[in-house]
Amino acid sequence: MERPATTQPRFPRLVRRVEPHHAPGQLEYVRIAVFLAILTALEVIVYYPGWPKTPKIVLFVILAAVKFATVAAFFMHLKFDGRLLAIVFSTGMALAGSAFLVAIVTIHAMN
Amino acid sequence: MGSRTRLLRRLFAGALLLLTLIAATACWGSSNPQDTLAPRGPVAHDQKALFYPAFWIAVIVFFLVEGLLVYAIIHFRHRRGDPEDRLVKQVHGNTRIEIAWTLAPTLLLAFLAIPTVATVYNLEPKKTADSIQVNVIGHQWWWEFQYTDYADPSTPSKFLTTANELHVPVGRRVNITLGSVDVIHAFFVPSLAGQLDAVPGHHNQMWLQADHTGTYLGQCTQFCGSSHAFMRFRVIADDDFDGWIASQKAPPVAPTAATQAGATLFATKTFQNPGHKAGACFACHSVNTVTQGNVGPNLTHFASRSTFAGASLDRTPENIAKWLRDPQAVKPDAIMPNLGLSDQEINDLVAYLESLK
Amino acid sequence: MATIARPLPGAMPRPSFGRTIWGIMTTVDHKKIGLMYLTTSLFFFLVGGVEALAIRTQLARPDQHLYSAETYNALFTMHGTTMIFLVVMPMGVAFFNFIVPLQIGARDVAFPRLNALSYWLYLFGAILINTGWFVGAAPDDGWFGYANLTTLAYSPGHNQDFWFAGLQILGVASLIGALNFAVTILNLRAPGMRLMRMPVFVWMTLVTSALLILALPVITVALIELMFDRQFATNFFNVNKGGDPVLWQHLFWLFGHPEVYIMILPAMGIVSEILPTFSRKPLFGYPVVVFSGVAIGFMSWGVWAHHMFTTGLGATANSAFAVSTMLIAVPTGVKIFNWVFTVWGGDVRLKTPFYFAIGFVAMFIIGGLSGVTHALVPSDAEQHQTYYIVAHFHYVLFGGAIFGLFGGIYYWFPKMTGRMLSEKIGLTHFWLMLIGFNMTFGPFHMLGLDGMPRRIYTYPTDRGWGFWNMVSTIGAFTIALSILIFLINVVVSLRKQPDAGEDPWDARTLEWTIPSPPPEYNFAKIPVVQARDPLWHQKLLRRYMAPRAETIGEQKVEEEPGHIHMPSPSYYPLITALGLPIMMYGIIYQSDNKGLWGVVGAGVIVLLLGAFGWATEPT
Amino acid sequence: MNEAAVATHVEQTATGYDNRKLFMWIFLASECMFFGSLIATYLLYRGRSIDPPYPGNGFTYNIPYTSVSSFVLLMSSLTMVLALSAIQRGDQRALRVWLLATAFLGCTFIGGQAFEFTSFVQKGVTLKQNLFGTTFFVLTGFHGAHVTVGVLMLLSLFALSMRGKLPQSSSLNVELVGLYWHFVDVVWIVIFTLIYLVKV
Repeated sequence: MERPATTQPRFPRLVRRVEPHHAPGQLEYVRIAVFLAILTALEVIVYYPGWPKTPKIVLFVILAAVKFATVAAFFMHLKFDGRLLAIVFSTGMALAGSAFLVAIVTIHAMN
Repeated sequence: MGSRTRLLRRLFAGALLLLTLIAATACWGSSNPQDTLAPRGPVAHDQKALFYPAFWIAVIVFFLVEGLLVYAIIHFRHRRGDPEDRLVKQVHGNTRIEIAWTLAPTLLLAFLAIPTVATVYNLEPKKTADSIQVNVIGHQWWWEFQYTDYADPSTPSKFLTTANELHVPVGRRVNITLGSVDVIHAFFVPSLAGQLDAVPGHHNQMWLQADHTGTYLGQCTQFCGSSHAFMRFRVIADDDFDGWIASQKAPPVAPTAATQAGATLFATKTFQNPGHKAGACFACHSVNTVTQGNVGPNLTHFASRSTFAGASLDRTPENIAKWLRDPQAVKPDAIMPNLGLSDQEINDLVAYLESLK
Repeated sequence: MATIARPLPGAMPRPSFGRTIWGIMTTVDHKKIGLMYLTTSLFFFLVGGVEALAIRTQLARPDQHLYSAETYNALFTMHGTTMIFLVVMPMGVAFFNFIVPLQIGARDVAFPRLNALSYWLYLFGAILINTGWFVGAAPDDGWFGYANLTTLAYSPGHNQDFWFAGLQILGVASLIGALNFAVTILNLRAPGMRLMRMPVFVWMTLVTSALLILALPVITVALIELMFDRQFATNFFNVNKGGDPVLWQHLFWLFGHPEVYIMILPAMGIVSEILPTFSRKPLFGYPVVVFSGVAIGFMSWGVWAHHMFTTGLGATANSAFAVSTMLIAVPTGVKIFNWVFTVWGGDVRLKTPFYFAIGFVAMFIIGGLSGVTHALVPSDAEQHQTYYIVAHFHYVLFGGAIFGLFGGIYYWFPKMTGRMLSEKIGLTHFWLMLIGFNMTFGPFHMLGLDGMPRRIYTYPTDRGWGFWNMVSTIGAFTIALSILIFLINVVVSLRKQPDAGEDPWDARTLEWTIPSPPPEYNFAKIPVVQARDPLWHQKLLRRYMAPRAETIGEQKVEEEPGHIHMPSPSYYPLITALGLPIMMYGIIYQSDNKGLWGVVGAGVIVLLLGAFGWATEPT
Repeated sequence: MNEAAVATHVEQTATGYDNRKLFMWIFLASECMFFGSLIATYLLYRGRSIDPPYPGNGFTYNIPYTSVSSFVLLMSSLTMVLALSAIQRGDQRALRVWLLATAFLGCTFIGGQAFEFTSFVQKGVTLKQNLFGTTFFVLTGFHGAHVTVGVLMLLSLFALSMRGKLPQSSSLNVELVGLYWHFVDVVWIVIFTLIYLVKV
């Protein structure tokens, strides 16, 4: 949708805030992918018996969180794209996590 | 004078109508049987004791805020003589007032929150020396009551079982475990206790106690299908509770000459019943030693109950005949099928049922 | 006047603002879509109203059997579903559509064709859910359709299939609309309009959109689970296989409570626009009103289980949700005080929009206060599922949302149509509706405290409920009469010559700086905003401080607007929207194993055709 | 060079983000709630099935097999992001290669899921059998549906690029499909951990 031919930028103060978009190079992406692959392999190893139960669950959740954050920050450019998008997405994630946690706990607490 | 004051008078008339309605709420009390504000037991009393402070705070806040609003409109209205472009003081806000009317409601609510949480925990059911235990089971559109303290091997549930009329001892705690065989119902007898849902797959616990003898009306309040309106019940607190128990434990009255025809009909005449197993009356109903059906209510002491069909019909021969002739006409979608009985068969059955004291 | 760019050759000629059917079917103009939303939601308001009158006639006297239990259950279910999903929400969206772009100084919403898609999905969803009536399968298990009553075992037939199919489509429509408005408000604000300079109505639209965006997926999953249980014999709510009906209640009310704030926040936004205009002074405590709106948005996620106090969640859960429910009453109370203090010290012009806004505030106070009494769990045990709750939510929804929305109609009708609604008829409508409203729902408090349960299609004479039910039925017909008067007012006003002018109420925000009805492109020149209530800020400068200051409204006269390219109309939203109901009809009737997967396939094809055309269309 | 192109392209919007990018991120927040509800239903009903087989009673997941399909989806995120950097460099050939690679990996993942479903059915776990079957199939089924839609979008991007309609200036389209694709991969990371790995 084009705008009328006004040249002056509409939000001079704002445009400076969105810093230029220096996306990581291809090599960096491959290194990140290898890191993620290692984490997945680690998960499979930890899955098999020989590890006590509760730390195993904690480890799984941490590994999942790290993978989640890596993909979101680097592959989805959340780190470079600035705060509003990160706020929007994390609100969705936080609400999904907390609301359903309370719901499950409440249902389990029923008789 | 002119249209403006007439308008304001109408404004006051509206407000007065509102006030009378509120006032009527407060003093409306005693006469209705299912009145939630006429407690006859400790549970309902504690619940009402919590409602009244909230109600009176609400009335005070109502008069204050609505009065402020109405006064502001009348006092600061644009009068005919005022200049058109008069500029009033352009007030943007006042932080101190904002803090004040954020804290004030919070304090008021805290004042209410403490007794709320306290009462919630006080009203938890607990077993006491003289308490009795009843399993209340919701069926689509009637209530089954099993007195688990009184074994009765001849009933399907192995406990003394009755329907739609819960007899309780006066002044003794009745612990209730709620269950349902089909959908969610809610057991609500306002005079004695607030409601609790009977959720299939769960066993919710509540308790009630009748401090005075009498009959207390109750009703299912969780929408449960076509005849939700007819899923009523009564709680009858009588002095001679043990006498009632004894009468309920007695074996069914043996059929006499007059009622033999009805008895054989009850036991032998088979009907096709879509969705349920075919068979005679006892395929669904049980008359203790004789039969074991538990789809319908237990009819062993049917005649000892003053009402039937989800406590929505008084037990009179005419009503029983009307029910037998076409159950769906009385309770829409009733699971009891229309058995297509002839008038003679109906009379026999009525006589037999009336004999089951 | 401004020269509108001719559309590209081959595309449809730009429809004039006329009522040609083709123009309506292909419009992407947020103003026309707003009017379409308004007229459709008013139509369904009449449908819901007739259902309400039918309910009230049945309940006027004890032991009445005007119609069967099934019909009555369908009536109250469709009354609830219609009034919530087909009237209050869409009427809010009507004002979002028409007014928000004007108030933030934008030419249209961020995604015009998506805007048209959400309207057509709303219309088709509404038609789908109401076709239940004509095939004798109107939904009849209540507007919140509790589980295992809605499962196939206890609700055979297609009644509940129409219910979940219709709500799925309406959910998609609201979700797309909410996404569109969130991006529009965040991105298309006029230069200088920082967030804290936005009108409160725009703020409430943003909060409502955020609630819709996060709440609708939860009910979509609940409805998917119900669909799978009914159509593909899964076990989500099958108690024999371990399923738990309480899961439905949690999922539904996790959506349900944000939903009630989705219904009230737009009305609160409208009232926050009307009161300052007619009190001729700024909204008292603008930042506090905005932050309490946002606070309500956040806190609405922590209170849902107060609808389930009697489900048996246990003492701890009930206490926790009771406290969180009481807390959420504080921001609402703060808003009420700010509205009262907006009027305080003003130069109050007693016009119809002002009356409706005051009606909102006055009735919402009663609804809010009665709400507090059943935030207390033990007291709620006596009131839950009785007419006391019906009184509470009618005071906040009818007394609140409907009065607020009618205030919005009277306030923006001049801007939408260029004609003023008559004050005399308007006041008669207001007073009759206020009195009828109180006559109808005031007695519900008494009936509720007398233990009359909800959703019973008849009641015995010995309960003592007959008198107040009769009073309430008379009140219901008074409301119906007042709505008739409103319709007369609309018809009479539409027939007269435009007499509203740009700024009939001497108002405060940007939408009053452009002609009414606004031209296709809204603003010839996108205004630059210096302060909150930009128009009022200009008027203060011009009238009282520096008369020669250059104002927003005037500079458009001399300067000829440059080439303005508006999005060209497109019929692909209509086609894409048509795909979904066809799929749903297929899904509903496939359970009769008539092999209707072909119809579902046809729906998918129509959907893909529409989407393909949409993507490849020259914008 | 691509920083300059992107900077001037900053849409004249109040937040500085392009409308469609903001739309996509808000839509992803909404999708969090969608998958959150489905995962919550699964977690709630874990262990509540009455008839076997379900995990802990006559059924065990094949973790190595599923971890391979997780790895496939993870690598498809890599190829997706390489496709994006390709179009931002203006290298059409690399764009097409990486788009096809991503679509291929996506199809492999769906194939793997389909095979896993059939092996479940052979073990007696069906949609109707018990709560485990119901919740598992609906959750992973809807995730699979999202992956399928993603593959369709990737193939249409490939078609646009082949017909020369995907110049460097419209790199945003690839970025949007990329965001959707990474989100679907991230949801699978959560599902893989909560459903497959964590044994309560």
